[in-house]
Amino acid sequence: MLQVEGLSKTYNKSSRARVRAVNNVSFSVEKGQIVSLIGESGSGKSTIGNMVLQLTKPSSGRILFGNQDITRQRSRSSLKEYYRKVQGVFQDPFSTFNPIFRVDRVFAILHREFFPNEAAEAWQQRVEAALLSVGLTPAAVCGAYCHQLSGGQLQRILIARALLLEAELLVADEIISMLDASTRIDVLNLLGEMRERGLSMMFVTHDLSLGYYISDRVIILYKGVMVESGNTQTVFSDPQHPYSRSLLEAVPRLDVRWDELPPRPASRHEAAMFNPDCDKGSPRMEQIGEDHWIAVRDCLPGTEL
Amino acid sequence: EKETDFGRKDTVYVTGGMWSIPTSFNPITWSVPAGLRGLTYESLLTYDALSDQLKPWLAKSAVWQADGKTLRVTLNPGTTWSDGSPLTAEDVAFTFTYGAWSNPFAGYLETANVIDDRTCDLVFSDPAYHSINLNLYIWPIIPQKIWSQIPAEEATDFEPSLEQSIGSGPYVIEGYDQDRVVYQRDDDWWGIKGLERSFPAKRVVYIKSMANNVAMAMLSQGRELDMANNYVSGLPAFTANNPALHTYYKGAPYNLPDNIVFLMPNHTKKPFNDTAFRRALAFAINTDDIVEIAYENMIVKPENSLGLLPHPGWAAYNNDDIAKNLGYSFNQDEASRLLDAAGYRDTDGDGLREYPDGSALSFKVSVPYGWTDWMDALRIITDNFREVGLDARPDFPDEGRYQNEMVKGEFDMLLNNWGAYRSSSPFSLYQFLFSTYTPVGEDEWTGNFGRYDNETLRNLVQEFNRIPMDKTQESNAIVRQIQTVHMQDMPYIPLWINGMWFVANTNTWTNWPGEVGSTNQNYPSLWTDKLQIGGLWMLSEIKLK
Amino acid sequence: MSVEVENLKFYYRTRKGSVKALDDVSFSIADGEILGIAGESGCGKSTLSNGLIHVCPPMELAGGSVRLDGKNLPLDKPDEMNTYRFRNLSIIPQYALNAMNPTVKIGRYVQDLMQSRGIDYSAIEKLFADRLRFVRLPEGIQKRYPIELSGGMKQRVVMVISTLLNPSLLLCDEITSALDVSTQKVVSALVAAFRDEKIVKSVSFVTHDVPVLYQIADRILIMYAGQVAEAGPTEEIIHAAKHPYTQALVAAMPEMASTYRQKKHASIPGKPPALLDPPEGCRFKERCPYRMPCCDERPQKRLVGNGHEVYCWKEDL
Amino acid sequence: MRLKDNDILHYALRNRKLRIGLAIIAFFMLVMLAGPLFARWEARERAGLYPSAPPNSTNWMGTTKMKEDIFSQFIFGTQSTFLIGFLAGCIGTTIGLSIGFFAGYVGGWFDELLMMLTNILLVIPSIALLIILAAYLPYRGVQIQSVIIGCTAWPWVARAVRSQTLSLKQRGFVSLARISGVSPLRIIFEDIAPNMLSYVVMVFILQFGGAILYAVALDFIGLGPTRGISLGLMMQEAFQNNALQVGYWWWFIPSGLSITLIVSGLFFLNTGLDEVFNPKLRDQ
Amino acid sequence: MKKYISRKIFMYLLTFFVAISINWLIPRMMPGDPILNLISKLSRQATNNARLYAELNQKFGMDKPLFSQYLLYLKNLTQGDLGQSIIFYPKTVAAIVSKALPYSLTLTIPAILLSFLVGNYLGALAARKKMLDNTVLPFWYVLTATPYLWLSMLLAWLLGSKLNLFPISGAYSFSRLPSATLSFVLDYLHHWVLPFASIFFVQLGGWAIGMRNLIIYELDADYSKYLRALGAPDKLVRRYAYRNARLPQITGLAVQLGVVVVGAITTEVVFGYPGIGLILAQAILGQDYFVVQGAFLMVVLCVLGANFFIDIAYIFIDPRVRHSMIGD
Ligand SMILES: Nc1ncnc2c1ncn2[C@@H]1O[C@H](COP(=O)(O)OP(=O)(O)OP(=O)(O)O)[C@@H](O)[C@H]1O
Ligand SMILES: Nc1ncnc2c1ncn2[C@@H]1O[C@H](COP(=O)(O)OP(=O)(O)OP(=O)(O)O)[C@@H](O)[C@H]1O
Ligand SMILES: [Mg+2]
Ligand SMILES: [Mg+2]
Repeated sequence: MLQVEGLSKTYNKSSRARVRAVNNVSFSVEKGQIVSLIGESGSGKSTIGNMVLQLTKPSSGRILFGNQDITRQRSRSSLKEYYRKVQGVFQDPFSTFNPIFRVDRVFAILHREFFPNEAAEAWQQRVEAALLSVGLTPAAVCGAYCHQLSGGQLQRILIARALLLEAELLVADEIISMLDASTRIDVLNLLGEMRERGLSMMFVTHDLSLGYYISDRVIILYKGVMVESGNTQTVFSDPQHPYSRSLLEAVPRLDVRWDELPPRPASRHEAAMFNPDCDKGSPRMEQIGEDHWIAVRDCLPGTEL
Repeated sequence: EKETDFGRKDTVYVTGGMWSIPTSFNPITWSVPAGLRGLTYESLLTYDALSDQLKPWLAKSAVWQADGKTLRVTLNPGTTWSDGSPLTAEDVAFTFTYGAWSNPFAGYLETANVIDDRTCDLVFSDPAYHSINLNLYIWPIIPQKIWSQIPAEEATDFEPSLEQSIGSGPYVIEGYDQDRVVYQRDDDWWGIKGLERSFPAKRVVYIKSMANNVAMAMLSQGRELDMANNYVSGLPAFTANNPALHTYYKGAPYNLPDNIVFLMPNHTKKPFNDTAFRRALAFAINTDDIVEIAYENMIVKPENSLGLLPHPGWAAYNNDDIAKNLGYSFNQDEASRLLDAAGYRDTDGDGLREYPDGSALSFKVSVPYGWTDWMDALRIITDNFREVGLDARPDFPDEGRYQNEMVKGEFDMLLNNWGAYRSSSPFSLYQFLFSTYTPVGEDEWTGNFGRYDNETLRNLVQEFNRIPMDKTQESNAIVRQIQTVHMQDMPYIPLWINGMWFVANTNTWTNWPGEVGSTNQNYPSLWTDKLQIGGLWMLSEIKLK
Repeated sequence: MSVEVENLKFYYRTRKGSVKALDDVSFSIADGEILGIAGESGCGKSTLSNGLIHVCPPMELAGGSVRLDGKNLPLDKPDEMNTYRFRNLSIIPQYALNAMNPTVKIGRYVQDLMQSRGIDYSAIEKLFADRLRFVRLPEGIQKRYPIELSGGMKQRVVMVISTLLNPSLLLCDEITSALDVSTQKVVSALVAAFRDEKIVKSVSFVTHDVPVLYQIADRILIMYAGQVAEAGPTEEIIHAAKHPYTQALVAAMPEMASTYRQKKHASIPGKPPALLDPPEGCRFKERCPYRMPCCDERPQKRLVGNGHEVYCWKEDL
Repeated sequence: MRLKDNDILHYALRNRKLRIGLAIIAFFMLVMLAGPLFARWEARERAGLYPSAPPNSTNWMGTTKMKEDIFSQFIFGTQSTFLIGFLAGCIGTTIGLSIGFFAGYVGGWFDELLMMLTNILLVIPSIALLIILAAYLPYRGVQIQSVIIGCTAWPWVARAVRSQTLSLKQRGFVSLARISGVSPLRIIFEDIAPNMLSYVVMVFILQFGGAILYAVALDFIGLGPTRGISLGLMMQEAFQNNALQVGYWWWFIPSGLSITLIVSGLFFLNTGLDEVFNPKLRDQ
Repeated sequence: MKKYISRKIFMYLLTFFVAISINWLIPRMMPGDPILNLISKLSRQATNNARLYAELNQKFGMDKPLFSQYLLYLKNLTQGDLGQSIIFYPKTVAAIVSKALPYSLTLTIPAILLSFLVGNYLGALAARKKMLDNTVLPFWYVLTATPYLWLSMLLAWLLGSKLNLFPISGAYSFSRLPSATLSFVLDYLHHWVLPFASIFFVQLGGWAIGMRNLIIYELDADYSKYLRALGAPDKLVRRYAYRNARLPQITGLAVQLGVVVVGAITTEVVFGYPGIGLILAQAILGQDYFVVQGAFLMVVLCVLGANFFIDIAYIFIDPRVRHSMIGD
């Protein structure tokens, strides 16, 4: 459904050195799939999300949605068309709502921008239905200001908003990192339900346990480069890239302590591994198992895997 | 007493007349630092503006020869330049034949024949007695040895250094800065013997005009200011509380009359090209208010509608009968009647008059922004106009724009006095008002800014100029004609007579000119070109307290 | 026991009334112990840490006492507290990444700080360098500005500075929340190492991230709405929690063991009460699946194991 | 800023600086609005019996040299001084806001261009512009003066607004609006601008005060209105006519004092608002 | 860093270029004819004005096509030739400006720098004590809100003419010419006091208020909290806050230094202080665009110079700036 091909982004801020935020990233999201982008802070996750949402312009590469390269069409009508199908939810629920308006303004905007012909009452009914389906009581949230609601409620409203548009792909950028443990799981579960209803998702997170919990596929990013990707279970149970291995080892778990972690067998692909810390060569994803890919150096052709 | 370089008792501090930073010490440009012409460079004669007498200075005499075209100038004995070299008839001849564009005799001086060391004949092709007379006491004699090195075209751009500033006068330039020029007495000045005159002050410090309140404060302190030739608002109230302050008259009008301010309508525009309208305006203005309110009684208004200065040199031409028969006086009813009669009526009932054809009538009267006394006076005038139903507005353009509009003839009405100063003959006034005519589109620089086109009058003014100074009766016959036309046509309306602003502090120097109790009966002005009509004498006759 | 907190109350005075952010909390930390403190956002964790260091308006001490190494802390006298701060108790604040003055070099900063506290810097200079080495910071960091360091480095510098005078009690307030997993691991391991090296005697480690506590804490204290819900040895709290809230909280933690498709974690319905005017009795009662009438009264502390305390009316704990 | 948050109102009412500022401004507003009921003459009307008269029962604040009623001048002068501040403030704020918004929001070369323009305008003394404009105008009125001041005072606003916009642009609600297909113009005016309301208000107040002071300086060096009256002109006329030296304090003091009071009132208001909007600054 | 500096230099040059071009345009955009003004100034009585007009037109280069006038202007500029004045004819603008500039600079630079230092100090002082803050803050507000000229006039009246403590006109006594003696210097200072004070006090209030606000923000910053948490005495906390609050104030200083030349116009007029401001005031009313142009050029140079200096200085005084330039 969504295909990202060779996507790169270089920020060229006037007073700064250039920042290569995203470097030759390719992946795809299938219908009904949750794909997690996992990486540390600054690894370029949000940048990818923003490029998919067309909030940032890629420096190079293509983003195909339904076989159309959306980076090429910038007319407002085609953009709108795109936003009917691809929607986003952002990290900070409190800043996603304009503090001076009531929260239901986001629905009014949708109505105005996308369904101008729909009668107000019919629309209201649809809004209420959507709110109910994300587990909110319409009466409790409509008319409130964002600071009167909890983060979880706000994120649910945004998900309801995507539902109203009948979006096919949801870009969820760290949508639970600012929520409390209990609300967090709540929203995650909601995402799971949404997947059941056929919604695809790009789930951006730095928390591996969350990625593990919810996603079908994971993409591990390091300094803007994909270092490993594949089926969640496969990757998490048998990480190959040293970076993903170290990440996984650092996750605090509730079953084992760090010092009690059983040692992993050595990586089978150490030599070929692409090291994003060195600038030479560009990464290429090499398949090493059924739906399991790792980054290798291009400049070493024919390396045995 | 604080330590200073100039002894207090050696120095006289004056202000007024120096409006800008000292630009160039070139005496033959028109924008010279005050004091330069008079203190450092001297003219042939001087003119006593109080008694209407030409008096010798560099020249012992300047006499018209029988042919009526030759003026014989005889220098006083012993005239020298400040470097000690003699000032001779050669220098005089050089000065008046030098080709600088500012040379006042350019165009009608035929030759200058040096007869001997002391004598020189100036031969004029067209003896314009009155203007020549004027320049004899205005124009400075310059040293040939310096100026002959300067090509005439560059003469006015020439900026003489202090070494090159060799004059013949009682003072030399000692130094200057942005806000002052310091003149130092030349103790070898020829005039000490030659004129039997001396100057008590070792230094004259000319201070650039300062803000009004500063001038007033400094005057009252008298520490570094002895005399001001500035208009000082609030002076009557201030002198009353400061016994050390001295004015020419003890009470109103405090100052001697010096120049006449005219209301100049633009004759190329409606409705000012209508004589009846202009006459009506003349009746509408309450000059008493201007005198009392705008000027706090520091000035006088003209004696009659001819608008001549009450000045002995002009007295012979003050033809009261003409004024009485043809003139005007403040009378708003009459103004209204005249306007009604000429068809300027309020037809649409808004309280303001329209043109006879019913179209709206409104106009502006301009004076430069910042000339506060004039601005105040103008407010009174436009109020007067509104009182008779005319939509007049005061307009205060910046000085630069005022000049531009004036020179190009693009104004409605304005106030001006540029050529209406106290002089040896009212010719200067009539020349200023009527002698030229330039159509709109061309630039008019010297007078008649309203473009009043009257050839007869122009000819009359020229005729006046060609009658020798002493033939007053003959001149007056012509002046009567001029005045008759003036009063009938009322091209320009005389408004008020500006004072020769003068206030002094008597703590250090006394015997300042004054109506009573002073032996210093001289015209109290140190403005450029007014030193030659009294200022020099005044300076030589003040006394240390 | 190096730290004994008894009936501590910190209120925020607001114009609508007092926010009872910390209401009658008692606990103790033994020598060489890391006490983990966890709870939902707004339950008063930071209030506890901040209050122990510096009670300043709008926060006020509403009651209770704190004993450190047997001495009562003069919490209500900020000036007197100054002698204890840094020397006896110290904090690694939540905002550790912004805790350094951006325009002052790190070495200079420590020097100023020491001098202002009347300590000879030269005496401590070597110790400082050693400690920096101990937390694996590169040489020469003293000559650098905070902005030139990465988040993890800044965090470690602050850790070193805060513990430079070997305080008895180290308060760590959410020091791992802003960090990446790998840095998080390093930093929390360092806290334990500080304790092991006897640089600090006891640690209070505040976080809402229960798995981290499981990794390093000796005992865990679970707070709810300004009060203690349960406290006990780590293993017991995580795997044998008694308080319904603790149970729900732990159950809501995703871990690297199961996925959504395998086992759906349950969340806690409802939200914590407002602390401006908290309900009488057990504060968790509104959300508690075992709610009983007696919950309207404040539950007493109950000892259910070795050092395991629960504040709950439920009988079959 | 949360309009709904009655905290704001609470602190606003409690804030002493705000109250002082409001009181001063309200007083002068009253002078300005109710004054004309009591002003028996026009500003330039020769009203008094005596020139330069001290305050008396007819001319409550005395008269000028031209017998004008200083009380009337004060009323109408306050009016135009407020008008200058208000108009210039509005113009300056509006231009600055628009440029700041668009530069910040659109970004890229558009931003660079606008910022260069802004920097150049910062560098070129605004009197330059004033002189050019003044030369073309048939006369200078209070309105024209304020237009000119407003047109030259905006660069600071633009700079500040731009950086605010840049940071607001990062906020989620802007992204949300963008993925809702809202047009950039709407985003700027519906989402970004209202969130800067408090900031805008403060900028406006500063511009208001700055314009008044600037106008005074212009009046003084002779670039003031050639028509009408303002407190600056009153001050200048008093100065020109030696009011202080001669002892006509009633002519010199009211104008200068009022300007000082009005502007300091505005500054008080500004700091007060700042404290109300920024909890950090509030008195505890 | 190099890239940053060269970029900055480029931007400054560009701005300078545009600014001087606009500056050149000023007189050309004016209605009216400067030469005409000059003539009416020069020759109220002279007769051959038409010839003079042609001569002067040529001399001022007004007869050339606009573009070559522009090139000429740039060329002359590189030689320090700013053209010729109209109201001060035949003085050159360069001569006028260079004579006036020292007076302006010795007046305004100390006034601004000292007010900056003292104001910041007082502001920092006030930020620490509620009492002090509440008592002096209103006073500062009133100070900054005072029009320069009003304060100037009050000072001149009270200290100058009533109490007779200070002279009120000129840059030094009229009873002397400049000399390199101590008594001249003292005299100069004596004259300098009042105009200095009137700028100093108005500016002082502004700096103090700015500093106070900044310090209050800084005292609430995390790093201040941390210092307090470590038991650092108030003195150190304030010192650090002051250190950081200074930085934005320095930016403000650049701006103020930039406008020194024009900023003091009113003060210079009131005290007859013979600086650029006084010249400018006269040139503006006399529509002497060439002098105006020259004075503005000075302003442009000052503003750009001061800003450039601060921009570069920032690299050294603020590690944050330096860091952001080098990149992460
Ligand atoms: N607008 C921007 N201008 C310049 N650099 C930027 C910009 N946005 C992001 N970057 C840089 O790009 C890199 C990737 O940023 P991004 O926000 O995509 O990371 P992230 O993985 O989402 O991190 P986080 O977990 O902190 O959100 C970072 O180094 C960041 O500094
Ligand atoms: N300055 C204050 N004024 C009033 N109430 C406050 C203030 N600071 C905190 N509170 C309230 O006190 C309670 C406890 O806050 P605290 O910051 O201690 O929570 P926390 O457990 O640290 O939360 P988090 O995990 O979000 O940091 C909260 O309800 C909060 O709203
Ligand atoms: Mg991100
Ligand atoms: Mg907290």
